[in-house]
Amino acid sequence: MKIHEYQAKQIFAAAGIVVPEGDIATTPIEAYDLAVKYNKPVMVKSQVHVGGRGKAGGIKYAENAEAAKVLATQILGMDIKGLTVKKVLVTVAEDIISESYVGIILDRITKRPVIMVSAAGGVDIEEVAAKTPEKIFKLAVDPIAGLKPFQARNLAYKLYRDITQVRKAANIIMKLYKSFWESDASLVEINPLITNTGGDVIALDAKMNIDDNCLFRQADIEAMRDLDAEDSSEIAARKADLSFVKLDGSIGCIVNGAGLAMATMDLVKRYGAEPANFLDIGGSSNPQKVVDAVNIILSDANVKAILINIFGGITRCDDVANGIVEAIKQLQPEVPIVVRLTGTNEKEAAKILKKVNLPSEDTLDKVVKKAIELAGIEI
Amino acid sequence: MKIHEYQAKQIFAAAGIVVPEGDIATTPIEAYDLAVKYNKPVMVKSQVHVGGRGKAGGIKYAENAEAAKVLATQILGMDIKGLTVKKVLVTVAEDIISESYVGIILDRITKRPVIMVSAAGGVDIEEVAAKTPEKIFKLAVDPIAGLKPFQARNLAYKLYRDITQVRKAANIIMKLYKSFWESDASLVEINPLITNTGGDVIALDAKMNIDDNCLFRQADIEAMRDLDAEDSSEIAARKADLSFVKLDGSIGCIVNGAGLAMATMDLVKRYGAEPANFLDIGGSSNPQKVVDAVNIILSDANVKAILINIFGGITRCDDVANGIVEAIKQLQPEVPIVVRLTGTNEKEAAKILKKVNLPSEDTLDKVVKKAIELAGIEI
Amino acid sequence: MSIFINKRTKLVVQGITGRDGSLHAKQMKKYGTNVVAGVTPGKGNTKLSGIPVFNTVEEAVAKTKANTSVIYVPPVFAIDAIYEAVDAGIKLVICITEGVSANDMMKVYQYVKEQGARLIGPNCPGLISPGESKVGIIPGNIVKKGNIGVVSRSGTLTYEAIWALTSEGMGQSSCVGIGGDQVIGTNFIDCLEAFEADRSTKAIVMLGEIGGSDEEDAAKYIKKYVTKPVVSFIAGQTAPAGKRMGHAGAIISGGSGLAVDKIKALNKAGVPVAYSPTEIPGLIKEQIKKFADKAKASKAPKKPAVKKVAKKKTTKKK
Amino acid sequence: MSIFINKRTKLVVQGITGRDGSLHAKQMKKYGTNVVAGVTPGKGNTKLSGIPVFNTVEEAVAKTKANTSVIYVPPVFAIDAIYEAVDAGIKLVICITEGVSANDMMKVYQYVKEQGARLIGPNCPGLISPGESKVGIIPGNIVKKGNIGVVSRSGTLTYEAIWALTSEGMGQSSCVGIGGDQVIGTNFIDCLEAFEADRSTKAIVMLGEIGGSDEEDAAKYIKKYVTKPVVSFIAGQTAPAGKRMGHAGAIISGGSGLAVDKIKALNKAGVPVAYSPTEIPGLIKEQIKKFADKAKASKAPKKPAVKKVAKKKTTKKK
Repeated sequence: MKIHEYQAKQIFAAAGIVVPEGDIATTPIEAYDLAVKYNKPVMVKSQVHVGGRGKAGGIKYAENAEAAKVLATQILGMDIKGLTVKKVLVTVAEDIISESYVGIILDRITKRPVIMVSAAGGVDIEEVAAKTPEKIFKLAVDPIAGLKPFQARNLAYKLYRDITQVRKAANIIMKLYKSFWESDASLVEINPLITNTGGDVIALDAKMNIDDNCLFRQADIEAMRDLDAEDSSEIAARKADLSFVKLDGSIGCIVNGAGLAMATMDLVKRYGAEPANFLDIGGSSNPQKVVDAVNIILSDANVKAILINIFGGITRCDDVANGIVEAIKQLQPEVPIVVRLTGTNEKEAAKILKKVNLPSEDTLDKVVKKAIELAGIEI
Repeated sequence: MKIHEYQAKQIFAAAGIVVPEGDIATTPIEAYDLAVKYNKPVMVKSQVHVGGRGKAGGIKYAENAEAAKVLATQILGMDIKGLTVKKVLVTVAEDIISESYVGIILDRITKRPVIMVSAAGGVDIEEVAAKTPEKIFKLAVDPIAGLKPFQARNLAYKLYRDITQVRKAANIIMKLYKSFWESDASLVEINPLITNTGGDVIALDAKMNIDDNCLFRQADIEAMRDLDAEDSSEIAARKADLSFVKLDGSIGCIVNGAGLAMATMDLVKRYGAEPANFLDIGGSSNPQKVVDAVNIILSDANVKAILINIFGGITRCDDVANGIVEAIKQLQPEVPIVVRLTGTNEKEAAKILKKVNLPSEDTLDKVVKKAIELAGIEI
Repeated sequence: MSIFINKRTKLVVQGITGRDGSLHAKQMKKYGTNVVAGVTPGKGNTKLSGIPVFNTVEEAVAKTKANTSVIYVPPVFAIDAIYEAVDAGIKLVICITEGVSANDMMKVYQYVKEQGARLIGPNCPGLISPGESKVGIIPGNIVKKGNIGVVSRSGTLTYEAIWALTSEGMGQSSCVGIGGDQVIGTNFIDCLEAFEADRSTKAIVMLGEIGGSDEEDAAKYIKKYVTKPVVSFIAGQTAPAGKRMGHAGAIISGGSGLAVDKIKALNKAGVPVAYSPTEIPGLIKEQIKKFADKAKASKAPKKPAVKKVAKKKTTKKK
Repeated sequence: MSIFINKRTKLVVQGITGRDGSLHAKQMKKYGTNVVAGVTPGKGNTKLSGIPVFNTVEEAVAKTKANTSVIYVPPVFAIDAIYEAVDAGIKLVICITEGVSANDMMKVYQYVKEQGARLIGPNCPGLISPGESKVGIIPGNIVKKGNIGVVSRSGTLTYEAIWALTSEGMGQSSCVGIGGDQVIGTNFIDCLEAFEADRSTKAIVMLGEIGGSDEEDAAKYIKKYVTKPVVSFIAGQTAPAGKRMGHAGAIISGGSGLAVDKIKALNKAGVPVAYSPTEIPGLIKEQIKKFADKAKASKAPKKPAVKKVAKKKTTKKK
């Protein structure tokens, strides 16, 4: 799960990392009031779950409250990479002497938390990594023994010469590492970490991604979920405990297993159509999940046909068939549905499906082709 | 540092371990009021830093508030192994079905925290260890990887058969282990850990010793220090940053280094007298420490002579000599003082000491004999 | 022959009295797996379908000499279950459980390595060596004894591929589902190494998906060390960047982990990539023929079977 | 010859610009120790008495090939300083600092062992090999090159014993202060093993004190493995139970750790225990004579020098 900059800053501040004073505004008036309250020049920063906000014009400097209001008016409602800005962070502007980068990611290769620092901060770090990798310093931390203060200090030497700033940065790295673990994060990032004329070391930006598997024990972070930033069908899917991603095509897909779901989508594309979604009903075979899945897909007006592809292992085909029958009864779908149910209890499933007289196929390739045909797409 | 049962229970309760309701009383009336408040039979438990309180009559059951008052009257002011009871814990009495023992110590041999559990709780565990060691189960925990839940559960199986109680006890062991680390404890102990008729698993007693080296980062625990329970000279010594233990003899000892201080005391005894104290001025050679040391020893009326034995390494003999001169000037001691200053800057020290004309010796054996002689003890 | 599990596998099922655990313990036993014990705290001294249940893995190992463990406990207990198995001396632990904390897994991964054990998973379907042993949830009725090794990051996609092979009469030596999470105990290279060393395996099917760079790493490894034909399939060519597709692993972040890059790397290593699972059997036949022709052309194989170096590569320490 | 340190010791001083660090760096250099580097964060690129100062141990090792480290930093930084030294590849770390958390030391102890390094201390005076090298704070002017090995849990008491030896003309091969804390990196047995193996050591003085059971363990070890004469002294015979005498180690708890038990155990192992440090030289002379007489009586020594077994004993793992 992604959280917004202002939310990550709350977590960082609670961990003892210095962040500039700031608060959220959803209207220009609120932005104005905050700037008046701070009585200093401020930054007006769009809060959307996407990178490159600055380049897109979603981050602006306001000399005074009036300017903040004007800028908030511009930024609120702006579209950034397909996302509509609904909130801005109004935060005290700092005088920047230097900009660095500090991040911690779960690294799949070393299977360790890897801390990355670079004195080349404030820019797209992936670009730095690609063009001047020698400017990025990495440390793969022993996840059991943890980060030792001297290691944090050794990284901080890569950013600053002044020992006081080195100590401050080392302290921030230690706290960031602690936050990484305590928040069950898969990524924490400060870009830029700045120094100001006063010599302070401040997190000017903040990014944090949380492991979805751990949200059950991160109630405070789960509560930060921005439902405004999500597609309503995705919210409904999460409530129904379905893995779902909305896409732009016309073939609705209901599959068990993420890999098979992606393979199914890939075949849809290969045979000339576009998938309308990724949807994995998971290993359980609760019929209600099938009903919810059909319902969510039907809410997408682009969908011209629904393809149900199940390879029964733990999932029982008869349970899925019952779900399909129930969905048709309850939802009376007007778009055509084609099914392929193979594996555990497939014969029982075939019997059940007779009740609704749906077209069915026995292989992956055939069911995909049939769905495209039913959608009326020329291939 | 030792803390009282009621204080350890506060820490345990904060960690989520169930302890009986209770509070401290320093007068019989307070004990009465607490018993009235709880409106149940209570235990009245003396709070002194010593084991075997029960056997000494320092723990009693009170059926009602009136009885609690009577018992508090008896127990407050009672002498237990040389300590005067100044506080009692008034705590709700539990109906006890079983009594177990759970403790965690820093084990010098394995250099690991060792968890010990025994179904034979409620009695002196050292006696159990000596007579029926097979009744005690131990686990030396990997201090880096930490205690794993299954390990706590495996220990809990040694205490209970009922899986619900096993889980409760395992949970307590996990929390106790966490407290051990978070409080910088060298020992945590629950004896007995009981089950009651309701099936609850409750810490009926609590013991906790804290590493003195870590009190600087344990402000909450440092604040629990019971100055009432300490000798006034020991409090003064701690303030002066001196390692000091009061004893019953007549030869006051001022030494640098704990080992040498003990060796000096041992020789005092060997030559027929008794040391009045252990006192280590430590490695630093701040003259003020010598003044404080002399002052603390002079406050003991039993002292008949003071022996100052310094082997200068980091400690500079001239600094100590200056301290002695200053002490004599300020304190005008009436008891005789004999010194032995060997090592770093001993010649300068000899010159300084001429100002006060004190007897001095050049070996450990001689200075001890001289001190005893000056004390007027026949050997 | 087979990799990781065989007739000598003596299995303990952790979480045997749970919904999934009990179902699959029975299915594994039915398949012929030597399921010697189950573990569920508090259910010690009972039996499930004739399998003795213990309170602790330690006890189960002591009483039954179990050498392999499979874990079906809920995600919140899975980490501890792995530690318990490894501390009890189990050298092969298969964690089926889905939804395990990736950060906690980093600690587990290191600990398991330090103890010299192997973990497969978490969030995986387990493995099956047809005719020998089945550990996990791969349906026993879709496999067939033979000489194709299958390794996969997915679950049902694996079944699809196995089924495609079996339908074409191509049996399997072992099928291993390594799981789709970000931190997994056993990766492609570990399995490729094992299949390369396994005499009964003649060709390998590797089923990958978007996210990470395991397929690219495997491609490099294949080029260097694998002398047997390998055919692959990569799921997720249509997946959009930045979205999580079901498991933690299937996410494309910042240009890396794309299917197209993986396919390119594999092709470069001489590995054909199927567009659909159904295309796999045909590609294998082609590859086997190609390799046989090549072998005929030059009698001595060119690639060295440098097992030692491979081992070093996969157990690097900081 | 000597144990642990010698002319090849290349020392880095951690906390070299501090009050104690700077004083003792100079004294060690003056004694003849090869002090190649100092470390103080933020003082990199400076010098102290000609010794180059670095920001990190890693850099100091890279630039000077230091192989030994001595730590004089305040207690709150000592734990980290040990980790830094070990992670930089230093194999012998001497921690002089007093007042270190015993619980944190448990973690450090395990880590240092895992990395194959040796820690001496904390809260110790360090060690000196007369004429070779001095690392720590033992005054250089009280020692004399010779063949008595001294190992001690105390500080100034060690000086007293060394001085007694030197005064009687009995020089030392090495003098090691192992520290009086509850968790120390190197114990009596480690030093006994080293002295036993050191050709220049003819007899050993072991200075113990109340608390713990290190002396009893050492006694058992001596009985089994040490062929050289050993003389001991135990401080704290008059100490009351339950009170902490200065260092964390010197506390008698619940009947164990008593001086009387230690003396009994040592006597049983054939080790005479002096009543005063001044008695030590005489006892050594007696023992050396006794051993020589015995050796004459039966030409072949009876005790086997089972070094390997000893090593196993001291590095046990759970």
